[in-house]
Parts: sequence; structure tokens; C-alpha cells
Amino acid sequence: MTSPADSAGLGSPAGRYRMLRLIRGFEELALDLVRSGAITGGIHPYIGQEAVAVGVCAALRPQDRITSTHRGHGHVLAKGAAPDRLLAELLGRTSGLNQGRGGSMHAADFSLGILGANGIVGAGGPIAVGAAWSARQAGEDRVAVAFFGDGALNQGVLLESFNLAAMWQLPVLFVCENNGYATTLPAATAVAGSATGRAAAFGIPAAEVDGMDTEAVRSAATEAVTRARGGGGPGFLECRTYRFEGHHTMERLMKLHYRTAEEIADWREHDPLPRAAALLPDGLAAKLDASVREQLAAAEQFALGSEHPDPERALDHLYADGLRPRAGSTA
Amino acid sequence: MTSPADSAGLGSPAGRYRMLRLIRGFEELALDLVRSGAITGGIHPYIGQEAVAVGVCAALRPQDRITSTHRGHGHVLAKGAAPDRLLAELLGRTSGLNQGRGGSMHAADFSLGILGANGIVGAGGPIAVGAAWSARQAGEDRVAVAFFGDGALNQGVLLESFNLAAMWQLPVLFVCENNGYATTLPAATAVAGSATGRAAAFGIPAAEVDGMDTEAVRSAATEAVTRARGGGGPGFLECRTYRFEGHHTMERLMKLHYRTAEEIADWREHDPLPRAAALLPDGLAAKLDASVREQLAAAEQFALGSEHPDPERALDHLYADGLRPRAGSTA
Amino acid sequence: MRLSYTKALNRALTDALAEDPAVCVFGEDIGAGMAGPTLNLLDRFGPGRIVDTPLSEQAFTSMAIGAALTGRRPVIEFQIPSLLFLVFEQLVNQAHKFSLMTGGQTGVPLTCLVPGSGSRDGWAGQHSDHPYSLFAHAGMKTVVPATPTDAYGLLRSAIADPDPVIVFAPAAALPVRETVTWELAPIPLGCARIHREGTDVTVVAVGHLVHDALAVAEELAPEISVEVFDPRTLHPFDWPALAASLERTGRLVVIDDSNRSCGIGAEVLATAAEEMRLVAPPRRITRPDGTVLPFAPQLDRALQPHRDQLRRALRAVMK
Amino acid sequence: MRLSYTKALNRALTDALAEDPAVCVFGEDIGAGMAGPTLNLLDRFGPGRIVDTPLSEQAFTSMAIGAALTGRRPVIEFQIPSLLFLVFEQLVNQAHKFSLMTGGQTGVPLTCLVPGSGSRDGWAGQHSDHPYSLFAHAGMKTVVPATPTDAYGLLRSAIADPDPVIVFAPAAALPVRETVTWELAPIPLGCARIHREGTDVTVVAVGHLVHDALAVAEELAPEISVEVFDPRTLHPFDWPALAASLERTGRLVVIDDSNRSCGIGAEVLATAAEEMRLVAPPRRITRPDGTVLPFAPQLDRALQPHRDQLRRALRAVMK
Ligand SMILES: Cc1ncc(C[n+]2csc(CCOP(=O)(O)OP(=O)(O)O)c2C)c(N)n1
Ligand SMILES: Cc1ncc(C[n+]2csc(CCOP(=O)(O)OP(=O)(O)O)c2C)c(N)n1
Ligand SMILES: [Mg+2]
Ligand SMILES: [Mg+2]
Repeated sequence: MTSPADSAGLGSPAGRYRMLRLIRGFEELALDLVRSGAITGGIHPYIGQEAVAVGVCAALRPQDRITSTHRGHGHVLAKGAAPDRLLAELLGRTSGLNQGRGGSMHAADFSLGILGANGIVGAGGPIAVGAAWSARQAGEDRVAVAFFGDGALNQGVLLESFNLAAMWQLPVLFVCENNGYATTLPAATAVAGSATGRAAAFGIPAAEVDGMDTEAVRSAATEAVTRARGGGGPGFLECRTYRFEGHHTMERLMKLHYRTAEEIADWREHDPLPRAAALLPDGLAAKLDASVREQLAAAEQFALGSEHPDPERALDHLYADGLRPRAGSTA
Repeated sequence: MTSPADSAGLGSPAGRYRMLRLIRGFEELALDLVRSGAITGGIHPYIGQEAVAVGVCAALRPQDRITSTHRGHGHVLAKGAAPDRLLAELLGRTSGLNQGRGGSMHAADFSLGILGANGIVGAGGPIAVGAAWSARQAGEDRVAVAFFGDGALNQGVLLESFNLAAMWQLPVLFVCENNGYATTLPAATAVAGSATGRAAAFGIPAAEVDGMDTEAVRSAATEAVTRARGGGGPGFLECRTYRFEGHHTMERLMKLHYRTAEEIADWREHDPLPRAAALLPDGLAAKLDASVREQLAAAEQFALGSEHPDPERALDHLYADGLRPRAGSTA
Repeated sequence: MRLSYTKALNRALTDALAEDPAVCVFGEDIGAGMAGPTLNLLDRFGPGRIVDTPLSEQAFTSMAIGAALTGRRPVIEFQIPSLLFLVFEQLVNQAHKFSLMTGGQTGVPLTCLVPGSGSRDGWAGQHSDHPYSLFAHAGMKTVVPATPTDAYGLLRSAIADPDPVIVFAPAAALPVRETVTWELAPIPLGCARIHREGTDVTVVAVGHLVHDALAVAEELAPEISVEVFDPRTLHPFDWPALAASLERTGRLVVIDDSNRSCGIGAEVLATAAEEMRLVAPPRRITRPDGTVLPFAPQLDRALQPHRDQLRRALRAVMK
Repeated sequence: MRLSYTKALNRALTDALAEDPAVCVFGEDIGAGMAGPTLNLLDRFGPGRIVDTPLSEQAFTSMAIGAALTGRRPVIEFQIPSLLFLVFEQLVNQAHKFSLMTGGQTGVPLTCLVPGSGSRDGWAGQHSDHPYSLFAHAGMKTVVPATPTDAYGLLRSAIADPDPVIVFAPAAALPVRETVTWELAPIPLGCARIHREGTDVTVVAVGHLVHDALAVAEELAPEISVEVFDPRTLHPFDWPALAASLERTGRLVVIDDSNRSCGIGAEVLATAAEEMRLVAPPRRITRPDGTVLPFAPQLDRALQPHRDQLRRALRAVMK
């Protein structure tokens, strides 16, 4: 098992590029494993949106906390989770981050401040607000970040949490990854007004940023995080981005026509990876690519070689106090 | 049983004054009946806020619809419900609007487009949006109005419904009665940003109006209702107002210190009744007062003389198809 | 005609929409027909009646209630069973209560459809609940069809009903296909179906588990004569039919994919123990108390009711 | 010392806050102590720990979960039982599931307190539910204390518990007072209490109905020897204690203020029928199926379990 990188690894352009590549490579590998049937249930691939996770997490300290979404692999990796253990989680192995109990949509690593991906759109927002409140209560200068999509902008609980964060000036950064769609629904037909306007109406400083540009995201996030850490209250970032793949791997089996091939091709022109690679000295990107390939090959080997959980232990951890619930049959 | 007035009765200053007085008198009578124990459970008195209900309903046609709140008597009366049947409802009699099944917090008269008071803060908002959608579907030019308090501005479901109304340009008017408090919580410590700014962020035209001035409310409501009826989409009114009584009649039994005596006295200076009376020819207000007194005396007699429901029929109407559920005991 | 379960739901929606202009559908990605039951509805009936909604379950559920209060017959499709938790207030505290609280001034003809309830392998804890017992407790009319024909007929009746009805289409039943040689037609709510007669034991099986019960009944036929009883509607439950079945068999096993405590399994055992003929202690097979389905497929499956438990329970009640 | 139920809750909160700086309270109008249990807490512990919240139940419940995930022990006071419907997703789909889904990385030490659950005369349909069975089904630890001492002790244990716990304080139990001559202390969750021993029938009574059961037991003492069994915690339920009681009596009546179908009454009958000694068919007294309490006091009362039903049921099981 490799030791987890921490978010400090994102301090240099090279570190950030490497993380972009790691996420991209991880997702490609996961797609293969979904296709082969090794990963049950499929995933929501993050490919195309890597600059958001990397740019934001580059603005964080290891003790800061995040909440993530159904499309969470990028956030979890960028915050420092071990790719091999994340992959093992996707494969449902005991060496997984969650011992195979959570899978893609619930990957978490509390030791790194990763309070979990979440299967319910918008749910992570107020949880991050709670973490921010906690930090202030404990007298710690930890910041919390909530990642969510454009779809979540229409979830009441998220809007409620904007109000609480603003009212109480909590150290939380709301990061909206606007990839233009909630599954098949275009944001333009779903979000009245603007994302930033919505946050601003609660008195939250809100900025829009090119979500395909890691450095732009990082600088906007750094500004907001610095303000929040200093007691200046919450911030909101709308990162304009795009997912290159379908909403979920299931989509590959369906004929859906909600996006045109041209639109996808256009956005691929803005791929965050070449953009980040261009900032590096000649040849470095290729070297980093190679090291990521190795890391992922090792991760795959680790994960595929890990144990499947024992069905007898299916109810482990249902209660934190160890309470054993009654079985489903007495016969 | 008197015949219900319809909202057209609010077409003249005299009609509006009379309705203000009717609501005020009704609430005073209800307070007496709570004190005497005749009304079980107490009420949320509307005294002080009458100009909002009357001003808004004066902008409506009989076929328009409203949803109301826990503090709903004013809305229900202004939309034309018979005071005697509303009072009978508060007393739990079979002649009540809801046959004694609803009480103060659920008073409704579907024949007049009154889709009900509601015990859950914010719940009426999206129901009105649904009624507006329905009307458009049916090709009718009916408008729907949702009344709610400042407290409801923090309910996610209401914020969600702003988005749907705006996105789909539905004929609905959101009326926020900002009386400064949600029970004991001052709006200033609960609502980040402004009420109108919050609605405006969804692209809803939003105006603030003096909620103690019936004519100002009426003119702002008329503008919004006319626009909505003509296909111009939703509107939002923030009516600044005040309740002269406690949050609920229970409050009389408690020592709560969330408002000062001076504050209450200051707001009483803005009582909507004298203001509306001043617009009338000399002596008319006194005449209308007398006619309201008579009407309420008759209502009281009617209501107190009405039958109590039969406990054997406690489950009547549980299902609209007449399904009789199993009893709570077979012995 | 070969009819799949999903296609049956699709047909029911199509026929209801065609028959009654008041019927309309709300939900996420229903324009694309993503979950199946709404396929092609948008093309045929247009965006005025097939409404692709933003991710605002609470508001659009309440909106549908408002529409139902004013003459429409809305159907809502929910993508995941746990979205029902998100709109629990709207369903249980609003839709269910309007009729009584208004003294019968209105019904709320709202239908909620959950295609893919229960576990779908690999969707993990927040997407795999089977919360029908919660709604039976609250008193909403609750329907869990096991077959395509029943799915069609019960969904039609749900839409026509003046009260709110919730229809669970278990993920494990979606692959079921039937050769249908008869005319599809509405099936009344509240009527059980006996899929197989027997004289020794009555097995009450809910939803997809009807098929497991039938398989086990066949398998054990030489040994035990099993009656397979599908309630189809959990509330109102067809108690007279159950009493009649127990008159014949006197023995009862329930197989139910909801959590054990206070599940429909408990209700069936309780009512039978209280009011019906039982010659041996009854048994139920359920998910464990308070189950959260773990992600790993082996763990997920280990917590769902399975055939082996049913075999053991049948033998136990025969002892 | 004369201790009221509400004061006992107030003491439990005060003692927990004083003992552990991680404990904090969220809720509406708790600064003013409006419902009773939070009286004077703001003065003593300050706004940093006693947090008067805007009317955003979903967000502040999730916030409390976030706080619980990061070292705090939040208590939320809900003003009305139906607010639990509004936060059903947050409680059942988030708080309850974190421990298993994270593979044991975290607990969620969150306590939800509902002072005034069930009917309060005249509050009508949306304010009068008693939804504890829903949470027992979902698997949240669910507590319904009947007496001031138990209210104190169980609330203390709930706050100290590493899992989410929901504590219902029935409106009809709030007027109960006790003369307390002992030291108040935590009472472990999951342990039933036998208020009165008997040899003929075990009456399982939930919450305020314990007092009705005791009164009826006294009254019928010359005729029937009634054991009054208060589960105190509905999930986890103290099954061994019930089995032991039924070993003695062999007869069972449950009196439970939740809806009939899939209520805790059903669970007790089912488990007893399945696994315990019963010499006569058991009985339960509940609210009717799918109850919505009408406003008029006579109608409201007619749908709640009452003593006369209990008398009849006791005589019926003795036949
Ligand atoms: C509250 C809720 N509603 C619906 C779903 C089903 N669902 C899962 S992801 C998704 C779309 C989310 O869109 P967005 O927030 O933009 O995130 P993206 O998928 O684009 O990353 C939907 C509808 C859900 N999981 N939770
Ligand atoms: C969702 C919800 N939360 C809490 C309550 C309890 N409650 C009833 S009225 C009220 C205050 C409402 O304030 P506001 O919306 O400003 O209306 P007002 O009472 O001032 O008219 C509260 C907290 C409720 N009924 N519904
Ligand atoms: Mg999106
Ligand atoms: Mg207010």
C-alpha cells in the first residue's frame, strides 16, 4: 500500500500537473474496469473536470476538509487519498478506503479531511458548513470546501446552507462545478438567474472562473480560502467546466441525444491537461506521465489482488458502538 | 349560514376598510374564545398585518387561488371565506369550513380558490406554483398567490419553488409578510442579504412595500398580478409589517423578551385600520364597524350553536375514495 | 406479445396520458426517458405534459400536489428510492392529509413511481433502500407489482385513484418478461393475487420476491404444498384474502425486502397472529434491522432475503 | 425533589453541556427556551454552543451531522414531530448510514429531541404525529421515555452515544412529575423497564401510555394480574426482557400511539409470535391505519389509544 500524498503535493505546477494526470489516468483505468465488469455498478467519470479538484485542493492545507459528490474521484484524489485504496474501494475490497462498504459514491478518508463523496445531490454542502462551524467552535483555523454540480444549485438544502454560512460567517468555500448539465438537463433550462448571482444574494462573495484552467481555479480558490481562514466568511466559486464522458458509465449503453458531438469536441479543445503541461519545462510532463502510469499499474495490481470482504461481516460498522442488529431470518 | 363575500367586495376603499375591520374583529373574537377555552389549541393572530391580506386579495379575481400559512385567518377571510364558517372551524364544529377537521391551521375553501392554510412553514409556496402551472395547462388565466412569512425565506422548498416559477414563467405571486420575526428569531439575524434580493436572484421582479398601507400593497400587488396574468411570469412582494400580538396565543402564558414594549408601541402607530379609515367619507368607518360587529355577533352565535362532530366519524374523508382504514383495536 | 416490466409501465403511462388530458408527468430526465417508463412520452405528448424538472424534488413534488388540488392528475417519477426520503414531508404530511384535513373538500390524485427500488448491484447504501413499509405505516396507498401485467394494471389504477398512491417497481423485477395474450387492463388496488395454490403453507411474498417464492415452491413441491400469495398492494392490504388462505393452510411465512423491525413482514405476522388461523408459529424473512446495504456485491446480497432462507423457513414451519 | 418531565430534559442537557465541551444544541427558539428543555441554556453556555437557528431544518440538521463528523456532539431540538419528515433524508439516508458506508471511519454522535410528540389537543393533522415506528424501521436508535427519571437518563445516554439517536418526549407525558429521592443518572439504551410485575398478561406500553397501562392494571388487579413492560428504547428493543416476561405470562397486549400498519405494535406481536411463548392470540391497540388526527378534540381523542380499549383487550386475551 503506497502512502497517501497530501494536498501539499499540489504546491508546484509540476505537482498539480501530475495530479491532473493521476486523476485522468485513474478514471481511464476505472472505465476499463467497469467495462470488464470488475467494478460493479459503474461510476460517474470526472474526466474533463480535473482542473477544478486540483485547483481548489491546491489552495488547501492537509487539515482542511472537503465534502464531495457522486462524481467524487477527482476531489478525493486531489485531497490526497491513496489511489490504490480508492481503486480497491471501487472494486469492493477490504483494503479500500471504506473497506469496500462505500464504493465510488461514498469514498471517504477521514484522516485526510475527506468527509465523503455523497450519493445525494447537494447533500455535501451543509455537511461542509457543519465542519466549518465545528472548526470555529474548536478554535481551529480549518477551512471546509463543498464541491457540487450545477444541478445542486436547485436543491433547497444547499440554498439553505448558503444562508447559514453567510449569516454566521463560516469558513466554508462553495465550489460549483458547472459542467452544463445535470444528467441530461441543460443548466440553461434549469437554473434561473446565474449561479454567482444566487450565492451573492445571500451576501456571499461569488466569482466565476474558467474551470478548465487549473491555475485560474487555484488563484480564485486561494483568495476565497484565505479570506475564509482569516474570519472573512464564506466564498463561492462557479467553475465553468465540462465532462468529456457520459453522466454515468451506464450512459454508454443508451442512446441519449442531449449533447452534440461538436459541443463535446469543442470542449475537448480546452482540456486542462495540455494547458497545465504547457507550464512545465520541456519533457517533464512526459516523465510525470510515466510515473503516474507506474503508480496506477501498481494501484491496479494492489487493488485487484486485495481480498473480497466476508459476507458474514456484511453488517460490520452498522452501528459505531458495535451494536449487532437482528438478522433477516431466524430459521 | 351567511353567503360568502367574494374578493370583488374589495374593489372599493370602503370594502377594503370593512374587510380590515372584519379580520381585526374576527381575531379579537377568536382571542376571546381562546381565552375562554372554547377554541382548543390556540391561534396565531393576524392582528396588525391585515393590510397585506386585504391589499393583495383586492388585486385578485374570485377564480384566482391562494395558499396560506399558520397565521392564515386574514388571508382566508380576505379571499372571501364566510367568517361564520371559519369561526365554526376554529371551534371544531361540523358547520366549519373543513367540517371541524382542519382547525385554524388548515382552514380552506376550495370553492373560493383557498387551497388552505398550512402548518408547515414554506409549504404553501410550491403548492401555489403548482396551481399556477395547472391554470396555464388548462388554458385559464387564473393567478395563484402564496402568502408566507419572513421565516419561510429560509426554507429550501420555497427557494426551490422560486426557481421553478421563474424558469417556467408561471403566473404566481409570492407575498412575503415580513413581520420582523419568526417566532422569537429576528429576521435580521436569520435572513442574510435581503428578501427582495433573494427573489431577484432567481430573475423574479421583486418589490418592497409598506405592509401597513392597504393601498400601497394593493397597487404593488395589482401590478404583479396583472403582469402574471398576462404571461409575464412570477412576482415577489415583500410587505413590511408587524404582528401586534404574540406569535401564538400560548405566548401569553410565557415570559419571552424578544421584542420591547417600545417597538410594539411604535408599530401600533402604523395600524393599517385608521389609515384606511382616513380615506373614507366622514362617518362611514363607524357605520362599517357597526355592521362588522353585527356580522361577527351573528357568526359567533352561528358557530357556537353548531354541532360538534360525531366521534364515530373521526376517520371520515381520510381517503377520498371512501376507503375505511382498519380501526386501532379489534377487541 | 412479449412484455417487459419496464415496457408495461411505459404502456400504462402512455395509455393514461392518451385517455385523460389531466394526466401529466414530472421527473428528472424523463424527456430522455432515461429510466425507461417515460420513453417517447415527450415526443408524443409534448413538454406541456411531460415536464423535465430541475433537481428540486421537494418543490416539484409540492407543485404536483398543487396541480393535483386544481384538476390535474400528476405522476412523478423518482430516480432513486431515497428521493422519497427527501419528499417525505410533502407526501406524508401534505398529500396524504389534505382530504381529511379539508373535511373532504379535495382529494390529491397524485401518483409516485419509483422504477428500480431496492438494491441495484453496486449502487451502495444511499441508492438501495426499499422503503415501502414506511409509506404503508404513514397510510399512503402503497403498491409493489411483481409482474409486467400487474405493473400495467396497478399503475393505471394508481393514476385513476383520487388519493396519492406510490408505486414501487423493484429493480429485481424489471428484467421480468411475460408473454401476454390478453388485453392489458387496470387492476384494482387492494386485491391480492394468488400465484400458486397450496395447502400446507402460505408464503406472502412482496414484489420481485414473488418470483423467488414461486421457484422455491416448485422446487419443494414434492415435500411441501406452498401457496404463493402476492399482496400487490401493501396498503390497503387484502386481509380477507389472507385470512382465507390461512384458513386453508394455517401456516405462514413472509418474505419481504424491507428492514425487519416495523416492516410489512411484521404487519402480516402481527395481523395473522391476532386475527387469523395459525397452527404453527409464523416466520418472516426480511433485511436485518436497520439495514444499510454495503457496496461490495457479496455484502449487498448477503443482506437481502434469499431463497435458502425461504427453504429453511418453510421446513421450520412444517415441523 | 419534585421533578417534571420537561425539567428532567432540561437537566440532562445542562449536565451534558457542563460535562463535555463538545456538546452543543441547535434548534428554533431555543435561546428563549420556548419548548422548555432548553430554558436558561443560552445564558449559561452562550451562543457559541446554544445555536438559535433560522427555519432551515434540512440545512441545520445536515450541519449538525457535519459537526458530529468533526468532533462535536450536537443535539437538535425539533419543535414539531413532523419536522422529522422534513429531515428524513438527512437522518435516515445520511446520519444513519455514515458509519457503515465509511467502513467504520466515523460515528455520527447526533441526538434529536422532539419535546411534545403525538397529539397536543387542538394542533391538528400536521402537528400531531407520533412517528417513532418510522425510525425504528429505518434503524435509527429510537427512544421514548415515559417518566422524568427515564427522560433524564435516556437523554444523557443518547447524547453520549456514538450513533444518531432520536428521543421522543410525548406531549402527554410532559405533565408527569416524580418525587425523586435518588441521584439522576444515565440509563443505558436498549434496556426495558418493568413498572409493575404480573403473571397473567404482559402489557407492552410505549411512552405516555405506560401511565395508562399502570392505571388500568391497578384497576383490574382483582381480576387480572398485569405486568407493565416499558421498552423505553424501540430500537434496539430489549427482546430478551420481553421473552422473559412472556415466559411468565404467556399473554401479550401492546398499546402504542403510532399508526397500526407496520408500527412498533406490529413488530412486538410479530416477534413474539415468531419466537416467544404465547398461550393466546396477542392483541394490539394503536391508532388506526394511516391516521391523520382531525382537529376537533373529540375526533382527535377518538383515534388515540385509550384505556377502554386496553381493558377490553386484556379481558379478551384472558378468555
Ligand atoms: C437529490 C438528488 N436528486 C437526483 C439524484 C439522481 N442524480 C444523480 S447525479 C444527477 C445529476 C447531477 O447533476 P450535477 O449536480 O450538475 O452534477 P454532475 O453530474 O453534472 O457532476 C442526478 C439527477 C440524486 N442522486 N440526488
Ligand atoms: C418548517 C417549519 N419549521 C418550524 C415550524 C414551527 N413554527 C411555526 S410558525 C414558526 C415561525 C414562522 O415565522 P414566519 O415565517 O416569519 O411567520 P410568522 O409567524 O411571523 O407569521 C415556526 C418556527 C413549522 N411550523 N414549520
Ligand atoms: Mg452538472
Ligand atoms: Mg415572521
